[in-house]
Amino acid sequence: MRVSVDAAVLWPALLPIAGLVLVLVADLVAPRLRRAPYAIAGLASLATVLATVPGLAQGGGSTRSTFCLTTTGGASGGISADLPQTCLWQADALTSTLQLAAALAAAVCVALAWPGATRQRPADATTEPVEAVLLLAALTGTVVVAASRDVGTWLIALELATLPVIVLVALSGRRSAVAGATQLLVTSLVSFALLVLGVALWFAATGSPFLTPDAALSSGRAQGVGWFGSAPLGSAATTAATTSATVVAWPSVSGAVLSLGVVLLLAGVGFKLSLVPFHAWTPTAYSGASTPVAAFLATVSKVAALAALLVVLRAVAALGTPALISIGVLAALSMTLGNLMALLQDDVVRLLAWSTVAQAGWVVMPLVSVSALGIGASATYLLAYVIGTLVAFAVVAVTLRERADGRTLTAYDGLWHRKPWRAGALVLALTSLAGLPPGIIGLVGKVVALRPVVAEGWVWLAVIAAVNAVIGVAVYLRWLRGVITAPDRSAAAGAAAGAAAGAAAGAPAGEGAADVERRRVAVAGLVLAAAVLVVVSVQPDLVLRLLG
Amino acid sequence: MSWIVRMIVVLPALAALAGLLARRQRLLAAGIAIGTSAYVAVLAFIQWVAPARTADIESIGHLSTGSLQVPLHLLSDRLSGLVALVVAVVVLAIQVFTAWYLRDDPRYGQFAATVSLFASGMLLLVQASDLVLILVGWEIMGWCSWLLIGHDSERPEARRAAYKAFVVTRVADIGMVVGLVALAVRAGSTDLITVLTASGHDTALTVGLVGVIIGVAGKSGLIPFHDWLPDAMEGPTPASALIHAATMVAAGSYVIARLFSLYASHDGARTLLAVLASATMVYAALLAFAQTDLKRMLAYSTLSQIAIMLSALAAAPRDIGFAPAMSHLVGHAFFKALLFLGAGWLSVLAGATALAALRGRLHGRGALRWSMALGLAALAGVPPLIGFFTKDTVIDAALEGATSGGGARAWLVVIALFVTVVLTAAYCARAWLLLDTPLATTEPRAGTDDLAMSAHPTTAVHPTTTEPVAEEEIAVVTAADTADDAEVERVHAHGHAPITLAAALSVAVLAATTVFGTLLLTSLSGAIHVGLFTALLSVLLVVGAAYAVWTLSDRGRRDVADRVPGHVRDAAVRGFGADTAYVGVGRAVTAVARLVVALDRDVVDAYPRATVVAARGLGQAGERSHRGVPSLSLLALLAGVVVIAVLGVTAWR
Amino acid sequence: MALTLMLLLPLLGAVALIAIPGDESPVERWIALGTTVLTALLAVVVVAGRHEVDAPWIRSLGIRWHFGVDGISAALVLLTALLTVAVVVHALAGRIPAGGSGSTFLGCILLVETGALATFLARDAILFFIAFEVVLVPMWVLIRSFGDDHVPDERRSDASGRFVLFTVLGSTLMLVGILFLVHHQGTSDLTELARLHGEGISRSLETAIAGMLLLGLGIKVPLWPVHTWLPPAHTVAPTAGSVLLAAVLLKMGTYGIVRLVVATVPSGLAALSPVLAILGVVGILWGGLACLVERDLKRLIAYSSVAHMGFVALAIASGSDTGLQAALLGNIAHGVVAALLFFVVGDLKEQWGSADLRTVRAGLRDTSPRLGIVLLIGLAAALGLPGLVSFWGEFLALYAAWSPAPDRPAMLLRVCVVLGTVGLALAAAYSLRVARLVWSGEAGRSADGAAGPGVAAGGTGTAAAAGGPVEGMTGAGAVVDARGARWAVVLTLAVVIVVLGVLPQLLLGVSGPDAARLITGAGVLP
Amino acid sequence: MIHLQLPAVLAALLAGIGVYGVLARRNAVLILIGVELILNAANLLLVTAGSRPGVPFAAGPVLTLFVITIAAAEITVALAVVLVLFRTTGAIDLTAVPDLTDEPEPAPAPGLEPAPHPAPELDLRGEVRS
Repeated sequence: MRVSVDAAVLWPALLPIAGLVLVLVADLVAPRLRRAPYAIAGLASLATVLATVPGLAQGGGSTRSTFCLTTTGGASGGISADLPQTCLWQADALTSTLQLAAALAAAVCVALAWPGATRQRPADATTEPVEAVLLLAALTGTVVVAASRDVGTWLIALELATLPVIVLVALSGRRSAVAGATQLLVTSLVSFALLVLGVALWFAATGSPFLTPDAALSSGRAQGVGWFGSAPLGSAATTAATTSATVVAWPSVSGAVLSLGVVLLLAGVGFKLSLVPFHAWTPTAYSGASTPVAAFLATVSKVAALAALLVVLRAVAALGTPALISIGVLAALSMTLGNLMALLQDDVVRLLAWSTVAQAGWVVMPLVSVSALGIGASATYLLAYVIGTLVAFAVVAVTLRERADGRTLTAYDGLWHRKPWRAGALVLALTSLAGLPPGIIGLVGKVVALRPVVAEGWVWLAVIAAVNAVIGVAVYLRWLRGVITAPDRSAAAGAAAGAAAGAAAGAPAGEGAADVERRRVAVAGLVLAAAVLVVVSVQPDLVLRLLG
Repeated sequence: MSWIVRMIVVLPALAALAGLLARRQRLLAAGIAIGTSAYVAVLAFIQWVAPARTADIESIGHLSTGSLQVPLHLLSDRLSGLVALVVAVVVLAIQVFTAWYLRDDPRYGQFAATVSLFASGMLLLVQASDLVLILVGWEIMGWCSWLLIGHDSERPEARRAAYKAFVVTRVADIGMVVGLVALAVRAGSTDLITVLTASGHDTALTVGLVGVIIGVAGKSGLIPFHDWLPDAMEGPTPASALIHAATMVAAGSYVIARLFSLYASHDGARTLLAVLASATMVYAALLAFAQTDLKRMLAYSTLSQIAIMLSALAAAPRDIGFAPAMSHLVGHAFFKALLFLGAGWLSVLAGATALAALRGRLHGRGALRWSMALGLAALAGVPPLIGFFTKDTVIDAALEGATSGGGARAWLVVIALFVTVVLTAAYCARAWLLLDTPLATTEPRAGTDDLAMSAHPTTAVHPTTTEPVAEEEIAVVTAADTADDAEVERVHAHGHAPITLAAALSVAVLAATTVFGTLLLTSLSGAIHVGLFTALLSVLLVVGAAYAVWTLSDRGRRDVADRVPGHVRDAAVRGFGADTAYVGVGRAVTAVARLVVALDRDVVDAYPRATVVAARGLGQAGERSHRGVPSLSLLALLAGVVVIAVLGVTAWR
Repeated sequence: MALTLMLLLPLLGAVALIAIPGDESPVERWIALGTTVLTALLAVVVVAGRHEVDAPWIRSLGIRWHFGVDGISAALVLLTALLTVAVVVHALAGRIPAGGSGSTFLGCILLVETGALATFLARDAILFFIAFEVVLVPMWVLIRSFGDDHVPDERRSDASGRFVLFTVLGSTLMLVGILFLVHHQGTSDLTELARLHGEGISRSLETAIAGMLLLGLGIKVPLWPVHTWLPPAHTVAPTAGSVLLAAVLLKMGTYGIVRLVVATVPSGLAALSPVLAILGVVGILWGGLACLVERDLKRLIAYSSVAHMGFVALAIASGSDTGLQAALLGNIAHGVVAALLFFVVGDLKEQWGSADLRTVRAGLRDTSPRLGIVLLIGLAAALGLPGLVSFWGEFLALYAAWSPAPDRPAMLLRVCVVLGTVGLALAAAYSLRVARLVWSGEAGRSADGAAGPGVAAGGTGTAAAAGGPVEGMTGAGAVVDARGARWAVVLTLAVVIVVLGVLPQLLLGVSGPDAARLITGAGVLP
Repeated sequence: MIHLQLPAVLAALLAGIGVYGVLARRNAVLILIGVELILNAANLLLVTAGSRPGVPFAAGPVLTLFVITIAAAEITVALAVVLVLFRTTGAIDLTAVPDLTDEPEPAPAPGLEPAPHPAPELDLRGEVRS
């Protein structure tokens, strides 16, 4: 058995790790440099973005694989073309796109979290490197899980993407942060347990540690691997050959076991996607965490979770599985509850948290048809969601730099007249989340997400989605309503503007050069994200062609 | 030839536009209006003397409307030529008269322009060879009538009368539109000839014919739509003359005449027409007798006369056809125009139109006196005036119909006709006696009586007067007094301006037509067909009625209508509460409308609002359930796992 | 090329305007005016030359940048382009409504134009949907922040919210329908879909698709039970918003029904035609009756729009090519007429401060004859007066409904025809009610003096009558007549109404052949 | 070869107990133990399935080791958070942790700057500036 390693393919995973190491070293060398960790983290993320480009450039069908195992399947030894390979790292266009999105989002989050003026308290000195390291670690996990094809890597990567975030949330030690961290912790623990259970069942059903179509097929066959059938690695052909020889007890069971395993995996990932009913942690964690971390939770973690889910479903898709009704139910519940709750929030972060729940429903909805179409659609919608949410969070973060009440809806009254450009970005972000022009990408995402549902002929789900589109629009317009209101129009807006003026007047007093720089960097992050949003809105095909 | 036909329709419309643009300069506006109508009259005369029987004159070209053929042709034949000529002449006379009558009215320009538009509408209808064009002309006249009647829109009575006129006729037009549509569907085309020659599809035919009758009943004021016409007297007198004499009101009979060959084959529709016409002619004549206002008396007489035309169409046998009706249309056009213009002239002199105020005002006014005499005589049907010939032609045709198997329908018409002859003679005689007999100083009471009588209804204002106008367009004004106000205002405006020669001449010309107009009718075959028996009989009836009136009013010194019991007469003056009935209908509709608005607000719109409320409620419920209690989320988690596990496993294969 | 330019021009103009900081500079006026005028010229060129552009846009979804003109859309494209010029001229002639910078206002107008043009020109079902959505946000902004500032803020946000939410619900359902259609027909090209004419889809599925499309588009039309968003939107919206809403946006609904339902799922429509006809007629009567007692002039016109759209629905339900012609004609007619009415009423509301009919005012015919005459023409057209444009649409609609296509319930449709004519009578009643109150005026010829007797004799014991007449008079005395650009705008519209009324074949000739092809499924574009 | 079913049954039992523990217990540590039980059930399953013939690279045991490792990491983080929780609220009763976002949100979100001494008042002072 040989393992072929191709480092060139691994750059997306290696770069964040390299950055991580660099940060540690830098901290070791010069612990007083407060911005160095962030600079490194940002650069590492951007470098990761570049590293994913070759994966994108190769386009549709082909994949960049490495860690390919070639086994001496009985007779002949050595690697030969006809003998099948199983690669533990397979990065095709879709994977690379997800990695790119994650890296980009991470970079923006770093920009938003740019550290402020030096503190007097010595203890602070250690925090920035920690945060940078955690960010990069989570990013690494995300990048890896997207490409992993065996359960081990998959599990490790997924947890690597999750655990650091818990710490990130907890780090900003406010009570609300602790509450959020606790919620996040409990749910992620349970989800981890479920994931492991699911993995175990998968392994038991298929006898293969690989999350590949072949593996799924090996149990997919009616007379396939049962509990005691030998599960040969590699292709279905050999599977059939060997299993026909051995005695198979309860052949039908394995199918059920496999399905139970997949469902448990789905449930486990459902936590991280914050699907109803696994969503309860979301608002608490988001509002507990600082805004950049919340942004990270809302974007990078979601990419990780969906990437993980897609890995499993792509394997299962080979079975020609009929639609998964459970996914449909989860999607319907999530979008409905999420939208209804978001409708009531006056804290924009909580609003975005609940909108995340709703959007998660839209993200998984296409997966009701476990097929290439559904998977592509789901990924497309995820990207639309990620970029939109990222810009929204960026606007919130930048606003928070200026005024204390930046988390309340009223803080945005009359923004259009005070800060046209920022308001423009917000409008674009929210409309793309709502799926209205000018946020064309969101609109296209809506179209794409509904196609598989229609293809499966699920009218009820489509209608629920239509109704939820309306509630969603209501949610985001509730925010925009204030944004476009002229300050002189409503007394409330006027008062808010006054407060803002007060805050603004108050802020510069204590605002040193470092704080100015903080805002500049944050704005840069906002500009970066908004630029991407504009581009994909003008030419959605850029996204779609990568995933279609 | 065809360009003449087109010009006859188009010129007045252009004149209307030009007049509207030039409404500020009185003289220019008058010049345009009179000049055009004169030119149109000339054209109409040419068309009449040399009628080219053609029915395919392109108007605006064939409409491409898929399966339906809409050629929109105009036609020209003896009938259209004759009627067009009459219309043109009457319009010309009216325009000339108006130029004097409304001399000081700031809105003269608009008025003249509207009259031109009205004329073009009528001429279009006359020369239309296409159902759609007929409908177009029909509705344009209705709209213009609204403008004309509401000319003095300062006075709520005028506004209301105009509104009433248009809405009532429009309601009747439901029948017209449906009928024309049905006929068009039956023929697959709106071309008149095709419609007449099409065959089969009896239900469509019935619907069509009955529908048209309903529409005609509206515009021609048959029962039950009759009550708008007397109120229409709110308009300036020339407007009344225009509407009543040759155009809108008479248009209905022209339309039915155009469709006569269809009606001739359909007894049901004709019976309906006969009943309506007979009832209306008698009823209207009776009411005319009781009126205290000259113009309203003339209005009711119009109702009665139009009914006579229609009755001819209802009773005449196929071979005689529509000629009698059309001839009466022509005759009525002349003498009614004459009467209205004379009434207008007189009212300017007297400053009122109430008979009481007009008593004896004709005495010693040469031209006016003779004109009115001729007019009333023609109306009453005194030989050798035109009214006599046309009316007796109708009676004769009806008798023909009755004897040639027209059956009960025709007999009904005949009887109604004779009754009407008597009544007509009676009210004409009454009117003449009242207008011509000078007030004897010996008995001043009579005059005051009549004044009181005419003034009486004024006090009895209908309760609904206080209705908010924005609510219902029903602010009932009583009949007799208001036209009076109009005249009073006008006379104040005029300051007894002496009539111009032209205006007087126009009246005189019309007077002449009542004598010689009969010659025109010779152009239409069968337009004059007087049987000896009927002629003698009707003459006798006329004379008898007149004599009776003369004696009863002891030589005209008193108003014979006073012999009618007071309350009956009041009721008659008010049209026996027809207006109240309309108000009732209006109320009912308004009530329904209020209901609709309430439903719209509280039921239809309730669903969206309920959705919002429900969304908020659900959200708050969720909010409460999410108040950070992890155990709950864990329970939800377990439930979720179990549920989707079951779902997943069961739905997997 | 010209076509793409025509679509991009207003878009770029809008972006430029919105990017401009909100000071009232002459630059923005010139940008707006130039853009719209240029767009209108291009529209004329495009329509005259029957241009078409077809380029890949979103390859992976098979959505092409495919726009083109045909007889069905030609008139609507011209209407949109020219009306936008009118709207901009009218807006620039007066003061920009309060609530934001003028550049934003004009930019939103241009965005609406872009979306409407794209909708009418789209040759691809999904492209149609996207274009359909484009108008939402700008119109929402127009209503939300530039709306009537006499009403409280809640009413503005309520009206604008209703508009967006209703429409989004409709359009998303429409999207589902479109996706079903596209999925089963394998193409999203409208021409291709029209040529397939529903073949290869089971009748039941066709009915389901037609149902979803009709429900979605019916909200925009609006059909009867889902019309309640329209009156508030019209009442609150600024003049420009009302005009665009009535004259352009509503047309997108009916146009969509013709383009998506009639052409692609005929038998589905046939199955649903009874429902459509009944809803249409209920709308006719409902709107007409509501207008009889409605007190706000703008709401009244909104309800009359519901009634007029009912005729269009009836015509479409008839399923014959005459009906289709009637529908298209009625579309344009209502567009022009409603635009004129809203322009005039907008002017009046600006000067009166409210459009409440209960206030006693002097008649327009004396205080401001120009506004009076155009208002009168508008009302005459609204009641379907022959010789004006809307008559033809309604008459043909009635004819078509009386002799429907063979697969339609004839008897039911004939009942609908009779009820529809009742609607005509109602239209006369409410139009004249308005004419009587506003044109003739309840308060006598001159603003002063005549008021007393006028009111007394008129017996207008309205709520306003108590202290009303006086301020009514002051309000009435203040009415300035239309002049300059605004007079030109309304006069032009009035002329158009008359000309099209006298020469309807100008429209019928254009749409005729394509309508026939659409009905028979012979495809639309050659 | 029936005997191989017994571990499966045992695993099911363990998982059930674990889920019960997670749901029923309020004490953080006990919940962690519940999670551990589930994990061990999974491990047992892995080992059992791995012990079948033909499974490549001894995948069963390897995966088990993976799981144990990750679980260790998880527990570390968990205990850290629980510690912070204890310092903040004085209890480790997870279900008692209210949603604390209703407290007055301290002034601008401080990037990632933590407050190492998470005593609220200190924290507030720290946040208000800037």
